[in-house]
Amino acid sequence: MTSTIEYLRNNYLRNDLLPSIFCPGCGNGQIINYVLHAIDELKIPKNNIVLVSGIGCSSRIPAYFDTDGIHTTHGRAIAFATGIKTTNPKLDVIVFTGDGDLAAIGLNHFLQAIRRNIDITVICINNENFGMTGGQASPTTPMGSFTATTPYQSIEHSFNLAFLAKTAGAPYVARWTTAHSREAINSIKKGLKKKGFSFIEMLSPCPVSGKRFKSSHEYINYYLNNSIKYSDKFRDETSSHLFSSLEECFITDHEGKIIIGEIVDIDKPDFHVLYKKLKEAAKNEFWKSRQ
Amino acid sequence: MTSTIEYLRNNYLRNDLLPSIFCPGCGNGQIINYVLHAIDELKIPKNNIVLVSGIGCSSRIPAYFDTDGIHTTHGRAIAFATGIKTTNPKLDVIVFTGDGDLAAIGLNHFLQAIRRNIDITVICINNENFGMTGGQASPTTPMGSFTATTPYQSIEHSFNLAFLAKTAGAPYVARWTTAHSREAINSIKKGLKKKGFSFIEMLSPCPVSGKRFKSSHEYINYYLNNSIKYSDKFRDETSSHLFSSLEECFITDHEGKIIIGEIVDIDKPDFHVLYKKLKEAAKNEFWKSRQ
Amino acid sequence: MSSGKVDNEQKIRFCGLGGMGIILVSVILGKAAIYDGKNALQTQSYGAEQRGTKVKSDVIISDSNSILCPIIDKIDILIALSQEAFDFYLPDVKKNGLIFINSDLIDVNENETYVKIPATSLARKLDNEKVSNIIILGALIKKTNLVSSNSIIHSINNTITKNNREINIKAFETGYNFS
Amino acid sequence: MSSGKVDNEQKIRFCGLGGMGIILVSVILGKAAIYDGKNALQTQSYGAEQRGTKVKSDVIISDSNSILCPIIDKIDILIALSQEAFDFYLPDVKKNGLIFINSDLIDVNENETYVKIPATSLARKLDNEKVSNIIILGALIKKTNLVSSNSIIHSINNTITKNNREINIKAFETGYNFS
Amino acid sequence: MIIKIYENLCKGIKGCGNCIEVCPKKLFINSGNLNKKGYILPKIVDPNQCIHCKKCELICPEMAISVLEESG
Amino acid sequence: MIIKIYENLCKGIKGCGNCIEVCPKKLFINSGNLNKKGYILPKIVDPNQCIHCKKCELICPEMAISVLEESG
Amino acid sequence: MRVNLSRNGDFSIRGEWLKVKKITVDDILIPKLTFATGNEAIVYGALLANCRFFAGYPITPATEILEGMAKYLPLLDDGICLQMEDELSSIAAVIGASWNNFRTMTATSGPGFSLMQENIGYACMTETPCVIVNVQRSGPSTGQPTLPAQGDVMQSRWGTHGDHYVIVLYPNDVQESLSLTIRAFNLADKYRVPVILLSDATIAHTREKLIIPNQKEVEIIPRVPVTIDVSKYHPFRTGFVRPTKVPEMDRFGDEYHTYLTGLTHNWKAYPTPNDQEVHEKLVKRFYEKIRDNRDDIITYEEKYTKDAEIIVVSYGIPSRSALVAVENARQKGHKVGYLRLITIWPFPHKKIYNLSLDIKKFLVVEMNLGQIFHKVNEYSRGNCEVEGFFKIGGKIPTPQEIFKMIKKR
Amino acid sequence: MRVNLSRNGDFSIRGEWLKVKKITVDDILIPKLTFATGNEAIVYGALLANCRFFAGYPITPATEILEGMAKYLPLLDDGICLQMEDELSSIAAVIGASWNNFRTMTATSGPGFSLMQENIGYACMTETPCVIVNVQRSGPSTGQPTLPAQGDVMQSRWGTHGDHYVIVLYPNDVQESLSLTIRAFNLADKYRVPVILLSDATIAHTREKLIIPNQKEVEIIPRVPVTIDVSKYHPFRTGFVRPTKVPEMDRFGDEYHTYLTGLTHNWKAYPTPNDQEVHEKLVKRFYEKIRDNRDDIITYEEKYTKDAEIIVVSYGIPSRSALVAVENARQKGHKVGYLRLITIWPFPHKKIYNLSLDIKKFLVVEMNLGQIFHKVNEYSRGNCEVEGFFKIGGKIPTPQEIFKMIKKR
Ligand SMILES: Cc1ncc(C[n+]2csc(CCOP(=O)(O)OP(=O)(O)O)c2C)c(N)n1
Ligand SMILES: Cc1ncc(C[n+]2csc(CCOP(=O)(O)OP(=O)(O)O)c2C)c(N)n1
Ligand code: SF4
Ligand code: SF4
Ligand code: SF4
Ligand code: SF4
Ligand code: SF4
Ligand code: SF4
Ligand SMILES: [Mg+2]
Ligand SMILES: [Mg+2]
Repeated sequence: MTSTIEYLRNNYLRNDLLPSIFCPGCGNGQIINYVLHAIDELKIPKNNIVLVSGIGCSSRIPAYFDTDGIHTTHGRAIAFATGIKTTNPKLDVIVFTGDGDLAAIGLNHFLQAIRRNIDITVICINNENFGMTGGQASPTTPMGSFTATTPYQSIEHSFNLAFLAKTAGAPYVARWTTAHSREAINSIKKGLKKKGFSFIEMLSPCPVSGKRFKSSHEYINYYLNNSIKYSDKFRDETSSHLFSSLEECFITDHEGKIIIGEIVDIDKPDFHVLYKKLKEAAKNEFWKSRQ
Repeated sequence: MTSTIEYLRNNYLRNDLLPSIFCPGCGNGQIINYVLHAIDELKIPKNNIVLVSGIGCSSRIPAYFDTDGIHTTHGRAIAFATGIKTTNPKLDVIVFTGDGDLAAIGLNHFLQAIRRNIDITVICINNENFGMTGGQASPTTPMGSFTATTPYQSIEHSFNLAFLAKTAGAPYVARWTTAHSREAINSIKKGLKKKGFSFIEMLSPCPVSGKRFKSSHEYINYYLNNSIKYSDKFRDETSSHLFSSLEECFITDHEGKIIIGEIVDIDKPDFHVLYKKLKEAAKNEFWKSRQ
Repeated sequence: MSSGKVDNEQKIRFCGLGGMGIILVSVILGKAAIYDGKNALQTQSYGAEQRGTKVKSDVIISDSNSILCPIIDKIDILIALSQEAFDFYLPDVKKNGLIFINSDLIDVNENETYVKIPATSLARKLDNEKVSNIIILGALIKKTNLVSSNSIIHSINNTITKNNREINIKAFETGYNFS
Repeated sequence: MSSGKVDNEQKIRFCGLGGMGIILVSVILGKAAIYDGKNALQTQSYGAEQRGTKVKSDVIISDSNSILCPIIDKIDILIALSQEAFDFYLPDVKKNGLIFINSDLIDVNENETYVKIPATSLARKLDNEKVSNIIILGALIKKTNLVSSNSIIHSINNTITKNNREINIKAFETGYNFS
Repeated sequence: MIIKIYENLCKGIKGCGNCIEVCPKKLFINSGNLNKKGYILPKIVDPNQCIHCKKCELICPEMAISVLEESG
Repeated sequence: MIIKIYENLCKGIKGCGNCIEVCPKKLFINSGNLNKKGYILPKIVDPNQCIHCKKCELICPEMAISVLEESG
Repeated sequence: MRVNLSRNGDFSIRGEWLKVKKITVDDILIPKLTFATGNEAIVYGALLANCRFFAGYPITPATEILEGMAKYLPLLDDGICLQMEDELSSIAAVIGASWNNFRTMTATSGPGFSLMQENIGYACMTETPCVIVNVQRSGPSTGQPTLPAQGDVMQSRWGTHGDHYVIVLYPNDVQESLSLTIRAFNLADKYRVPVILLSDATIAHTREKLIIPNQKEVEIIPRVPVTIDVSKYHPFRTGFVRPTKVPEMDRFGDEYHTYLTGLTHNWKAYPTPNDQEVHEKLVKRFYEKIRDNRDDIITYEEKYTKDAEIIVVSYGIPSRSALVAVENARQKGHKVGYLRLITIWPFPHKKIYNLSLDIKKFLVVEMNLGQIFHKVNEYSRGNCEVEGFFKIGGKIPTPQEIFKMIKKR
Repeated sequence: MRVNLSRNGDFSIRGEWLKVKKITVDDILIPKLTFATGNEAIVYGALLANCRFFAGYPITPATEILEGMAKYLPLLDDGICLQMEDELSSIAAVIGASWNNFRTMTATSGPGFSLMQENIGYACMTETPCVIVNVQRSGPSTGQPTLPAQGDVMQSRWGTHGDHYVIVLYPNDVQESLSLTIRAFNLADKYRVPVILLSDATIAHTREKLIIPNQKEVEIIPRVPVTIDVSKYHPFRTGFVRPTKVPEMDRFGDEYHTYLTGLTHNWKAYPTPNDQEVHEKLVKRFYEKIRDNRDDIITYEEKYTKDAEIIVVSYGIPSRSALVAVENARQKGHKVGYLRLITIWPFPHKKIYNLSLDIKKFLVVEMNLGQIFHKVNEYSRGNCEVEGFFKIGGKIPTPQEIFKMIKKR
């Protein structure tokens, strides 16, 4: 009898590419694990899946899946995905993106796809730095961090991507860390089922470039002990970590708790439904004008 | 005795370029008027002002001011302004941008400058369409509008830029229409005085390309009768117009009321203060390492 | 030197203000020429900055079927719908060129041999001031026979939205029958 | 053909695993050569994908002052700090090339004439396993006189952060005095 | 009160007309006159009724209206 | 319970060690052994204590752990 | 009619509701004889070529192409038109959609074309067919947004980083705007390469006679689908089923699993960014699949070259002045020839070389400061003089000006 | 040390606080004799050239330049380094900051360089001095991110839309990386033009001997400030105070009011996008201010060309193999010469032409599929054979390979 994990690997992954190029303890592997569970539990046919990514360590994820996949250019994954999903709305399109790919160079496409409510699932592997290029600050790097480009500490505020997604109008938004395996799998499943844009932000270890900790288990430990569930009581929509008020990020040490949980879960017509209706209206008008 | 308006024109504008290229009734002229009042009332020295813009009708505004000005490329005004302000924090840098320039191609730079809290004042002349290219839909065009690129009505949701600015962390955010002259002037003054990023969104008539109404006075009338002051009771952070709930935008006619008012007014250290401190710390560390 | 086979080319310029239907009328003419089996080419001044000011639209009509060069220096026929545009483009007309004006809006010397059409008044009689462009077109065709009336009617039908076809055809006939 | 003036060039390769200080030691050597008035050039294998696996760093030292060609086919001296890297790069060594190994980590045939340094054990004795790279460097300099010891010390002082200078100099001396 | 309309600057009440819209005293009306550019100008009916609110001055996109207290 | 560690896939407890961290029963420990790539492997102390929570299987970035109920 | 969106996104159509019958391209494109602009002709050509996805961002003087596609594509059952947030995303969406077996297009002008450069390279690297229209305006930078120029001719070949190859076509009238658009799609699919269709502000906005073919008269050369057994499939396997350097092309969503990357990749599509041989083979194949087929791809128009002493070389809108000038000069007894490039890249170097052997001079007429001039100069190999007549600033060289240049010697 | 931000953004420094003394570039750049990479040398060169603003975005193999600037610029009183959100904004910030009379720089590699193209054209149009470093990696697209190539040489000249001109320099070792960086800033200021400094992954990451000059030994040719009376000032007035085609340059924040636009503009800087003459004059001046000064701008290295039958033309990293090959061939009696381009653009066409008259063959060695080859081909005018040795895939042509090519005939 094959174990679940062996079955998942054999059934969904390109085994000849394993082990991955990811560093020991890298969270990208955990994301693969969680997405596989989600896909399998939902019984999504492999032929129906298209995985899209930009550039970065996390963007190398699709290569490992034995499905259609497209590793695009830095920051543009969601724009590619928009072309793919709109021309074949039946596909299950999942975007893998890093915090640099999504929140630095690619932020615009992210928010515009949310605005259009394109029915894709975007998973941001937020390791709070540019992993692939060697640990530079990203827009989600907590203020005060030492990185390769902030040798005297970062003085830039960071984005809370989940809250930006909410404000832009995403119907499903969740935020977890890789320590929250089951919750992450469930959110990915919900995201895949959601009609419309779904966004799952995953705080993820990068022990090699990010270097907050030297090894993954320290991250996992930190995540488990320093996260707090989102609720109306604990919301500060301007920071990726939790502060009871904006000022707190200046008076306390720079790291608050990590907000996790489901941030949005609403229903809202997606682009594809509306476009179909639009076409009907357009055709109707055409024939009327030709009468 | 010269009148105020004559004094303002003669003192601040390049009279040899007047009248402007703007269409009759265009709101861009009103913005010039309001900004002149604000600058004059604050007694900001002309030599200290740098006006920055992207591409679009609204981006032609700086040409009319007899100050330093830079009419850059489409969407990039705020990135240029970042270079200008950080290398000379004493300058008063004002960015004029359209809804296309800011919310379509330029959205990323807008949010990143907010994140960094660059001390500039950004005025978005939101005429809810691409005026210069002839009235195409923009990311702030209300859903359901007919435009040159949405001949069968727009099916895309629109951004509420003020709320995006708030979520990204801007310390000063206000939203008015050009019908709110005095309020606008006051907000521009507040924005100019604010240490840190200030954002003033101005709903503005475009009778020629936007064509919601054929003439400016109809816009003014509409603005005065259909705007409502922002408060916690009336906030829906996903739409540029007001709906009591998200669903309302689908069940009612597509246009709700326009939210106006001051959305954010807080204090928060700006980039330039922090960078100065950073330099001190860096120098300190340098000399220590050389001991 | 001309922009093609010299002899069989006619260069016509419509001019006026934005909103007067200058481009529309030129397109109707060009299309009609095509329907007549001729060749035609239309260009217009186009500029983001030229809102609300003068508009011109040039049509070249040729008997040959070869490609035409879109560059125009001198024009054979000028049709002016506003004073400003008229004054501006008058110098471009060839010696002995034909000139049509909307005499309701353009003041000219009495002795000038321009074709003067009170297009605005005629249009008002049709209860639609907007069709003065087509009224002048009628007069132009009558006088020059540049293209056949049938083709103009056909062209109007293919260019103008259903609701407005009838009034435009009426306008054309009004202009055609004027004088 | 060589990559420059044939005779006065020495090509040295350091190899091992990430984290072993391969690049650091090669830079210290190259810098020392410069201080000796020689010319030097250092390149490394660099790849986003080569994390956690083997690392190599090549140094060319030359007496001439002209520019060196960075292409290396055969090496004169190999310094190997890990088995995997050793196995991989051994074939690149010239006939009669010199080979230095960390004998604590690399198994080789007893009869091989490699210079075997128990660098890890020696480093442990200094209470700092990390300096095994510098220990081997000491042995290398002793054996080859590639550069002067003084220049190495100078180079260490200019390359390594204050706190760690002393231990590294000690390590160099340990290697130098070993055998 | 002197209310001045700079006729060379005004772009006309057809596309604009903001002054007519905002004056609380309804002092602006269509003058029927065209300026050189062909724009239809507004005119003032009774400057004495003006309450000096300056709404017209502020709302004008062409900065073509000035409201000045007579004393000057 | 059979808990299997795929040794060729594991990237070692030094950089990772997640399994050790998350097992509620603390069943993973340092084995002291290296795999071919030189990574230090974990090992299982007492599979019988396993409560089949699968936390280890899920948290492993290399999908290198399988937890299988013995009956199979 | 006014469409209103209801809560679930249902449209409720106010007014009469008609039975919605399928619409064909032929239904849309009537009458067949019409008077249209170059931009309209490109729209019609795209529809006839089965282009069913367009993504773009407004820019003068290309905007009407987006507007036309936004008007027509929703009428076709499989049509979709997106106005994107910028040109970066427009070309991205176009490449993505191509992998659903759509013929896809975007249209822009200089500033937007510059922004597309990175992803044009990506399309080359993944061998994704697509058509990119660049309606040239006068640059550099914002320049003269409404006026014509030919300043992007070198950029269209060399604008992205790294060695790559594209095909570039350039019509000189409205009818050809339609036919070359169709050809652009055919070449894109045949060679799996982005095809750039250059136009300029004048062609774009000039109305001329346009004869619109029926759908069935239009030759479509579709991309070759994958037919091989799934187990033997690899995305970049060439020469396996057919003796060609162009791999067969899969689509997303079927049983073949295709992975694409902008990294250097082997025939399995696996990233191999450190493999010299794989890279060399891959990138050389990109060159060869175009260069080996130059005869199929290159077209030009040639007149009076047989006995010519001077040959005027031109392309795009100034070629119309050039032809008038040449014909006038011929009438006046000058031995002048006319060569108009229709395919700009790959460049017809053999043609230039062969002509150079027998003539005294090439006169290259361009609306830039000399771009194709340098190619003519290169391939004439010193056999004849090469002179340029360059005019910028948005005005087209006139027949008179060119005639003067011809007469000069 | 650990810095902590307090409520008002005050730093409280944990640990000892030292008197903060001003730091000079000479303080930073010791020792003067060192062993550094090409990227480090560019950082040092920029500091010595008085570059005080850097904005960039990480990308292999250029990232160390950003990291170096982030380390050193905060130490200098007027230094500022920004990590931007992308390359589009990096070049924008660099152009903006230049107008505060800062010497400004950005650094990137192929993909980022492609994204910068639109604003490089803007810098040309507004005549804004700035330095753009492109550390080339192997493309197209993401390609081989860590490996060297020379695929962006044509792009560096033609990458933006519209006619424009830039200056492009390319060192071949670490020392020259420093000196050409300084020269890049001087040329940028002297001619008010963006200067592109090409490098490649190998030069960038190779360590060599580097002698760092003292600040006072470095020649700085600053931009010429405006001195004219305010009332007579117009931003693009040339030839008024000095007989040059380069306008004097104002800075923001003084009593001269300068308006800049990417639209075609007259000497007052007013937009005149419909004026043919103004455009022609403006853009031709951009060309002429470079072309008239070719002798000042163009540099190359020449060896053994006097009696050569074959001349090897190369630049950048492969020129080092080329020199070895040439010297070996000379030793073996082959009449071979060596020409290394240091200024790539403007291209030294006269030099090539003159050499072509006396030799049998040019052998152009490049790490691309032939780019500068075409320029050599063009300007040799058929006087001699032109052969290319092109190697791609991230490996440098070896002396042996080049020697073989030399021997071939
Ligand atoms: C246009 C462009 N700019 C820069 C790069 C270099 N680059 C590659 S990955 C990366 C950052 C990746 O960060 P992130 O998205 O957070 O991914 P991670 O590696 O952390 O998973 C950058 C800047 C690039 N490939 N393309
Ligand atoms: C890169 C680029 N893409 C497109 C354009 C064309 N363009 C000019 S203005 C404009 C839209 C302007 O809209 P907005 O910012 O709302 O300004 P408005 O004219 O409405 O004031 C566009 C798309 C351009 N100039 N550059
Ligand atoms: S650098 Fe960080 S993100 Fe990249 S593979 Fe290594 S651990 Fe993962
Ligand atoms: S098009 Fe609209 S925004 Fe532009 S000038 Fe006219 S009214 Fe103003
Ligand atoms: S100041 Fe006020 S009352 Fe007086 S005219 Fe103006 S709007 Fe009317
Ligand atoms: S508001 Fe100003 S521009 Fe408008 S109509 Fe009145 S005076 Fe004229
Ligand atoms: S399944 Fe649970 S209890 Fe069993 S080994 Fe894994 S983590 Fe431990
Ligand atoms: S979690 Fe997996 S990869 Fe990590 S140490 Fe345990 S078995 Fe190895
Ligand atoms: Mg990251
Ligand atoms: Mg707008």
